[in-house]
Amino acid sequence: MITSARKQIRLRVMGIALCLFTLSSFGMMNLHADEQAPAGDAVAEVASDAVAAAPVFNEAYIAWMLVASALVLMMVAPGLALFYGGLVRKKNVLSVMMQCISLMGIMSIVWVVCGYSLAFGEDILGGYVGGFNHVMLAGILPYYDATLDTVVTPGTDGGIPTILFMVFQLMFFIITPALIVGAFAERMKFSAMVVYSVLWGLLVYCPIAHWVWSDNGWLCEWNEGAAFGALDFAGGTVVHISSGVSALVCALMIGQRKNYMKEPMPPHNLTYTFIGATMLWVGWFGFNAGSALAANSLAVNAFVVTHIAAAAGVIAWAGMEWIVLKKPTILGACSGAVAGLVCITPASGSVSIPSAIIVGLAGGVASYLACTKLKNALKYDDSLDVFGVHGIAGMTGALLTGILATKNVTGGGHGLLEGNSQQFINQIVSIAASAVLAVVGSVILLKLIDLTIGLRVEEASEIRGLDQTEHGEEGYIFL
Amino acid sequence: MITSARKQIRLRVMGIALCLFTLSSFGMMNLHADEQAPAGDAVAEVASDAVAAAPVFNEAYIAWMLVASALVLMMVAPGLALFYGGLVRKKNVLSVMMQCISLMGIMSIVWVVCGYSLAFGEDILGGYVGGFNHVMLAGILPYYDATLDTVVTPGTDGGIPTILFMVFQLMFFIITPALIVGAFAERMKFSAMVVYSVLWGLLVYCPIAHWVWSDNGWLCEWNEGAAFGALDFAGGTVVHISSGVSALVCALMIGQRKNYMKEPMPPHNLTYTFIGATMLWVGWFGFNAGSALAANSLAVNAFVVTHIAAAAGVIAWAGMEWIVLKKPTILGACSGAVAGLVCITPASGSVSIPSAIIVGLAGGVASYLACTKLKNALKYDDSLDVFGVHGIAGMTGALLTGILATKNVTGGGHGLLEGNSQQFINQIVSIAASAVLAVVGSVILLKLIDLTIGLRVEEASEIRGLDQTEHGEEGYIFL
Amino acid sequence: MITSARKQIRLRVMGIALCLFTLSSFGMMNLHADEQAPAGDAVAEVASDAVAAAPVFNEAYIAWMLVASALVLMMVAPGLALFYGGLVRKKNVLSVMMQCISLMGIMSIVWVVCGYSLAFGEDILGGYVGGFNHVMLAGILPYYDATLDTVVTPGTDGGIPTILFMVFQLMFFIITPALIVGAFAERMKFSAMVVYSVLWGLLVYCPIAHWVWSDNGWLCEWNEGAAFGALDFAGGTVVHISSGVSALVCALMIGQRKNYMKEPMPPHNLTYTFIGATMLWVGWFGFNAGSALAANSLAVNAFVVTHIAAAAGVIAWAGMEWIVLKKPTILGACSGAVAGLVCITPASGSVSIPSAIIVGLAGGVASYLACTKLKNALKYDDSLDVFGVHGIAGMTGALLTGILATKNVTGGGHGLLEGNSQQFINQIVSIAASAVLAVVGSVILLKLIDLTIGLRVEEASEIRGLDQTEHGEEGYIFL
Amino acid sequence: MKKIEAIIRHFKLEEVKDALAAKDIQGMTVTEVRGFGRQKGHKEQYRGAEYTVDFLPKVKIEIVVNEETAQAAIDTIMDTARTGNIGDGKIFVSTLTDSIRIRTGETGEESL
Amino acid sequence: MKKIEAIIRHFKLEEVKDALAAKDIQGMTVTEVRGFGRQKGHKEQYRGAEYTVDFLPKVKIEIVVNEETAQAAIDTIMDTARTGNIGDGKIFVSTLTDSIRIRTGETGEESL
Amino acid sequence: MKKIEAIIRHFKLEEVKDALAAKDIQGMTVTEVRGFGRQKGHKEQYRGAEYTVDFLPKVKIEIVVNEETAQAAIDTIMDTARTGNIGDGKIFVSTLTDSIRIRTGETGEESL
Ligand SMILES: Nc1ncnc2c1ncn2[C@@H]1O[C@H](COP(=O)(O)OP(=O)(O)O)[C@@H](O)[C@H]1O
Ligand SMILES: Nc1ncnc2c1ncn2[C@@H]1O[C@H](COP(=O)(O)OP(=O)(O)O)[C@@H](O)[C@H]1O
Ligand SMILES: Nc1ncnc2c1ncn2[C@@H]1O[C@H](COP(=O)(O)OP(=O)(O)O)[C@@H](O)[C@H]1O
Repeated sequence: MITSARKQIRLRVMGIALCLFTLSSFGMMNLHADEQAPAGDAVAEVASDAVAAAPVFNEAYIAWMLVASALVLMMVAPGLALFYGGLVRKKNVLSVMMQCISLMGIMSIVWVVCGYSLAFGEDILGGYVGGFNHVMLAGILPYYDATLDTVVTPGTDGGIPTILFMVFQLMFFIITPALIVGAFAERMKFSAMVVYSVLWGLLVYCPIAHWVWSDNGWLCEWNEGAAFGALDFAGGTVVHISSGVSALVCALMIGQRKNYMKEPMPPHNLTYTFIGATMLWVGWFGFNAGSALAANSLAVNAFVVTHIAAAAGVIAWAGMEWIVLKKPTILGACSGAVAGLVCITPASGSVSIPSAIIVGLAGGVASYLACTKLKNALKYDDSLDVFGVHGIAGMTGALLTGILATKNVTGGGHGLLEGNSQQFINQIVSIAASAVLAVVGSVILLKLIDLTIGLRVEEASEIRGLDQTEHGEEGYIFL
Repeated sequence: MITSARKQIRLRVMGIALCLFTLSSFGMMNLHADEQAPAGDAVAEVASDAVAAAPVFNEAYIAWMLVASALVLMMVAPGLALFYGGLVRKKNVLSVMMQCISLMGIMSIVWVVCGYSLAFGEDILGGYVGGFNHVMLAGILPYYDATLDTVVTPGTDGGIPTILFMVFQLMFFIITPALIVGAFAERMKFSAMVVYSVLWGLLVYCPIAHWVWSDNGWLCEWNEGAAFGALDFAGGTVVHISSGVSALVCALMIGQRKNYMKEPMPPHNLTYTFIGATMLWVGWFGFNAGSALAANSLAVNAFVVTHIAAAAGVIAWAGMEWIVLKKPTILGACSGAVAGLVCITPASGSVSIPSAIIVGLAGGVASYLACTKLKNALKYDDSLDVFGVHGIAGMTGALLTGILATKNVTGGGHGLLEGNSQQFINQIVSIAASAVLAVVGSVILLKLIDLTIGLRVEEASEIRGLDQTEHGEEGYIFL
Repeated sequence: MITSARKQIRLRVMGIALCLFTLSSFGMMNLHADEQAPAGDAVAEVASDAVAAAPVFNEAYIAWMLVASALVLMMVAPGLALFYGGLVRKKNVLSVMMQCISLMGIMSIVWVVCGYSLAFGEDILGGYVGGFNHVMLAGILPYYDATLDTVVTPGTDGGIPTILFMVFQLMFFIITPALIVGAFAERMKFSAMVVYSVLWGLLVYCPIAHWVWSDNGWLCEWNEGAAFGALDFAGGTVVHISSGVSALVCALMIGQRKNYMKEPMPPHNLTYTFIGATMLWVGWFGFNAGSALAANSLAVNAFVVTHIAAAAGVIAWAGMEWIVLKKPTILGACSGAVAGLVCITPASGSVSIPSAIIVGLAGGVASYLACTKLKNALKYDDSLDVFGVHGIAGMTGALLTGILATKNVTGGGHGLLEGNSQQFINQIVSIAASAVLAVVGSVILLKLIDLTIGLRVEEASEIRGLDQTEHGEEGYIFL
Repeated sequence: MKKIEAIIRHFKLEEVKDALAAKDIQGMTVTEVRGFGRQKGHKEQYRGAEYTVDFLPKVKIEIVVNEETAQAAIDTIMDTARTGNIGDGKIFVSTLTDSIRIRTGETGEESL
Repeated sequence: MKKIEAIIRHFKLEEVKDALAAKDIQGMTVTEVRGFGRQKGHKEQYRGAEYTVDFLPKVKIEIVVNEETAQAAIDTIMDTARTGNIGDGKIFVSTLTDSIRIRTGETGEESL
Repeated sequence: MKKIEAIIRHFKLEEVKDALAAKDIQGMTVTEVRGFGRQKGHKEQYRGAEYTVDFLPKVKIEIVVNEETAQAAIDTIMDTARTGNIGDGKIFVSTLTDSIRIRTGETGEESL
């Protein structure tokens, strides 16, 4: 237990820094209060509309979306953190968990400060990204309206408050970079991971989200003027393809783990992987059915197809193993569930329950082949198969959405099987566009980080394990 | 890392099989689409009614039932899987988890394909089982109605969509065979487990569910014409007695574990058992309060009595240990909680909060005696005490429901204490009927499996542990 | 496997005791039924009002509050139990979990029997505590109304049933003493813990809850006649300050663990601590947003500020470590999240989202300094830093609420920054009052227990670990 | 004094211990080890790939006995630990210079 | 050169290590073991039934020292590891043929 | 017969095993141990305080070989386990009285 004069000084410096930040934050809040005063800009418009009448929300939707948001956070941790944490070697288990919880901390603040605005703000740069009109959540915060003598919370009449939509989307902003963690696990510097994730979030995730989910996005399903309106209910492109493809780039650019392919690197705790996978399954109900932003029939259908696709994924992957290797494994069953869930994600708002069986089987089989054949053939070390599972099943799902989408669920949008080949093309364009941005963005970011702070820990650290060298801790002290 | 020509071939064969299945599925969907076209059958009737007006759901109920369904899945895994996984020896931890996740995969698909129809379809065979009118969910799927130009989702006006009811019930169809897993843990073949569970689900579970919960069931509470309308709010007979009694049969027919009673077989990870038990507790709120199929006062009462009974169960079991063995154990506390929860399950829609204390205490004490005295006296090896906990507490609960049910909660149905001795008789009949079917069904199925693929792994496999021999994996690699 | 004659006898004695209890419980229920008969007292009034019309609830609120209650239970276990369980040494992991599940059992029953009444009953003793009018939940239980021929559930029109409020509050009654467990972990007798918790709940918790949250409480925000109406949305004073301060008293009175400061006592399983912390995070949404007792905009704002404060807490604590010790740790990140969550708890109904960043950072920094500097300086052994995290962050949060509370969220109450210095004074008074009662109550109770059954296990037991000596079990048997 | 180290199969431990106790050999120390020998390691799977785990879990028992008892101990272990399959393990015997009981300070055969 | 193997109680390890270090004995290797001896195993419970855990967790320390230092090391361990209760453990002493430091190739006493 | 005990770094185990196997030394027994020596323990943190973990995880391999093979085994271990940094570990050599293969009852060099 050590304290030294040097530390005392550092502490003070930091204290002062914190005070300054505090003061500046107050500044921002005031700024923001000003913005909300009715003065001829977009924010004010919302506000002045509200003077007429505060939006009346559907409180059942609020109830469900609160839960859905909580479920998506649970997906990140304990869910994903355990799924990944169990797959690495014992000496790196904490590093993976630390990456998850750090992203929960950092990405949340980044989203509030400017991420939300970049994704869902007004078009700038020709509509390829959102603007700064919602920085610090300006325009969507609740405020006291003196005329009505009440608090007005901006949002959709008959729907939910915008800050609830914001926080639901925030959880996506956390989980997407958290998924990528699996690609560079066991060897990336913590600092590099932080920088990469923040910049990736702002420069890759936010634009793609803007394309696909903001009202004017060029890939947005409900934007009538969209060039290629894609069906992506819960994030096949935005979440899974973007992260899966970026993961492949990471794996290639950071290189293989020491002794990869030379010594086996089996999961140190498959029970964690199992717990994590099943928590992901449960949490995914929030992810997909929550994407209805409502507790209605569409949400119910999304819930059911999500479950069925996961179930089919289990059967597909474990079944393949049973046939090929004579033994179905628990890792196979878990991976299959996740692959099925990824695959149904874009489709969950547009396919029927029987189709979900196909989607789940396809996701499971495609990912199985990617993880066992493709990866070994190409020899990249995507440690926890982020590309194999999220990238491949994400693409499979996006394509199948274009094929299987049915009016019976959407009431409108439909796919190839119901004669709409344009939809299939739109899906391909959306896949390609998000993949390209993910590749370009990731390559540039990783290169920059490599040249500055460096991507990878030293070899000695990698051997000893990141838990001790990056965080000064050990996962289990069982002696 | 091995690939061989033989495997390649197998792969291809399987690929073709999958394609065929895919095509046939499409076939089924089309079939199903046809069925939904308004043409003089049951399904069509629903459809044509709907033309008049699509059902208007209570969206608060939808919000709650989405969560309740997710909670019941969480009970299976991570809940039950951890509860059981911690109780077995280290070498079998994955096998138990694998059984749970496989059931999540397989039973879900079986339910969609025909289980739901057998349980809730129109009476056939004199009403002792449901028919095939809902195979592949025919008649309850959402469909696009051209006249209304909207998607119509079949369901109850002022209630919830039928597919939401279906998926909630699906979770019960998973968890019930998953409970039985505890009886034959550490020695049953994985393949035998799969076959047994599927057939048991269709031939034992579905009929009992039809008796007790389908509108025309002969044990159904709200069926005025029922011979013996039993009060079973959330599955005392359907879930716990059926699985508990079947578990006893399994334990007897598969025989004791090697060295049972000769060497101690203590739980390898009581922390998992604890995590699992408390997750079961939380999830049980979905199970019991969700059985109201509504977010109303009845659900609230069910929620509260569930919690109180669990609490009383903890006190009962751990208290017994404290008195008898001088030390209250965590396994006792966890077992007591589960016993209390099982015991309140049938009663949760019909007893008051103070009665819940009695129900919980009774469940705890009865199960304690069954697991410590009865089992040791009769020398059967019900590895994780499925009969002792689910069977015994389930029966205790069903009987207590017949005694303590009160108009103060039901508004109608009531028990012995309020002078309705018929109800008590009905409860006994329902217990007996489900127990008999469970015994007969299980004996036949196990015999058949034993004669064909065999029930039990080889002795060498049992010694080495099922994780390695059945799944080629290890739970923890901590070295 | 031992059974002896002596035990048989004990068993019988206990059986008889149980029967007696059962009978007496029935007695109580009858009593209670009587009370509900319309006869000129408070309960009857409710009842007779209800005859006019049973309350019509907001079912969306019911849906949300069911979930919120479940989430708070999940905070206790697996949440808190894992958070704490991971921090102790391996030999004590079960003892901590056992304490949590036992409190789930015992405190629940105590709350139903009389705790709820002491907290929310009619004023007695000059209003400093609630009376006995709701003993055994008299007056708030559902009952059959013959006139209306329906079940009437007492509660708020447009709100939720009172028993739902009761069970939500029950979860707080469990978690608050469970928090204290961290202070005396690894050395307190199980029996002493039980006695202390029950008495502390009744004599410390219930009064403070009555002051702050019952309609006539002298610290109650919405009581117009309150002497010092404090803003405490979700339990800064009632839960965190009361438990944190009591924890400090416990740590001081029970003394240091053997070899404290001489040998390192690192957490035996940081992965559990991580799982627990993230479950706490997820569960806290129920805790804070549930405290709105509604699924409305206020709940949404509470949800969002809760998440943001947790995120800021992670950054604050892990950031401090990164600066001071050069390595951010996972324990730091987890502790920071909890500190941020504690700090936002009182504020969650009254501050805006940008302020939540400040609240979270302040909570993280304050707790960091308390746990690393203050504790080492004062040399008390608060094993798991209950005072440092809950006490300090709780007070920080209560003060910041007095500063940052804004009409933009509350529509009424506001703090120092909006010119209301009285509010700041009220906050200080509420902190002081709850701290004083906690200190006085804990000192007396601990002294009494020490003189009777004794507080601390024997040294040999402490060395061997409480799991074996108090519960006869081991956490992990991995050999 | 002899030190007998036997590397045996896990599930034989209880049996060996009981057999030795029956021969009045009460003291022993047990260690979890991993062995590498003729017995082939088992195959495990990881995401569809198979690999061999070379080291197999075994248990090592160490028994210190006086010269006279040594052979009896060895024979007992041999008899109870044998299954006849590859991987049954080995017994290694060496000589000790001294043995001390910490509690009492007794040395030599006294201390066993 | 002597090899000293001491089986001691878990919670005595730090103390023994410090005492040896104070005597300038810096090198040692520690193994988790389970011991069976006169000390009775503890009772555990499982669903209301009691059973005895025969093997108790102990710690084995191995120290290689030159002949001269051996007795000092033994005495130090004896003094610090003793509690006076059954189960304090044993010290076994044997002779080594050789010792090598892998890093440098030094052999014999040099290597310690 | 010689017993060679080598305390080496964890991540060197596979390499050493393969090198020995290449020299036709097929049998060995491996134990997880913790070592204390010149190599400084690493620092860990706990709620903002740093402490030193003195014992470092190491791996002990035990190989019983006949006299002739002993030196080859020692050299092989030395070569493959060395990194040149403090903490590479030690090799201890002692003499065995006997060795028995449980399965067959073979003794002496036969049994290896
Ligand atoms: N030369 C050796 N030195 C040390 N341990 C050995 C040696 N040979 C075998 N062992 C140990 O004995 C165990 C069994 O040996 P193995 O060759 O597999 O079977 P068997 O004893 O039947 O010949 C091995 O797993 C290993 O732990
Ligand atoms: N003959 C023996 N051979 C090897 N180890 C022994 C022997 N006798 C005792 N031990 C070890 O010493 C430990 C303590 O011995 P025990 O008989 O319980 O107490 P004491 O050392 O006080 O006589 C045992 O747990 C065991 O690990
Ligand atoms: N005298 C000794 N007796 C037993 N084991 C020792 C002894 N000295 C060192 N060791 C073991 O060897 C390991 C390496 O020793 P150390 O002094 O750290 O480095 P080096 O071997 O490079 O000199 C230690 O961790 C310990 O396990």
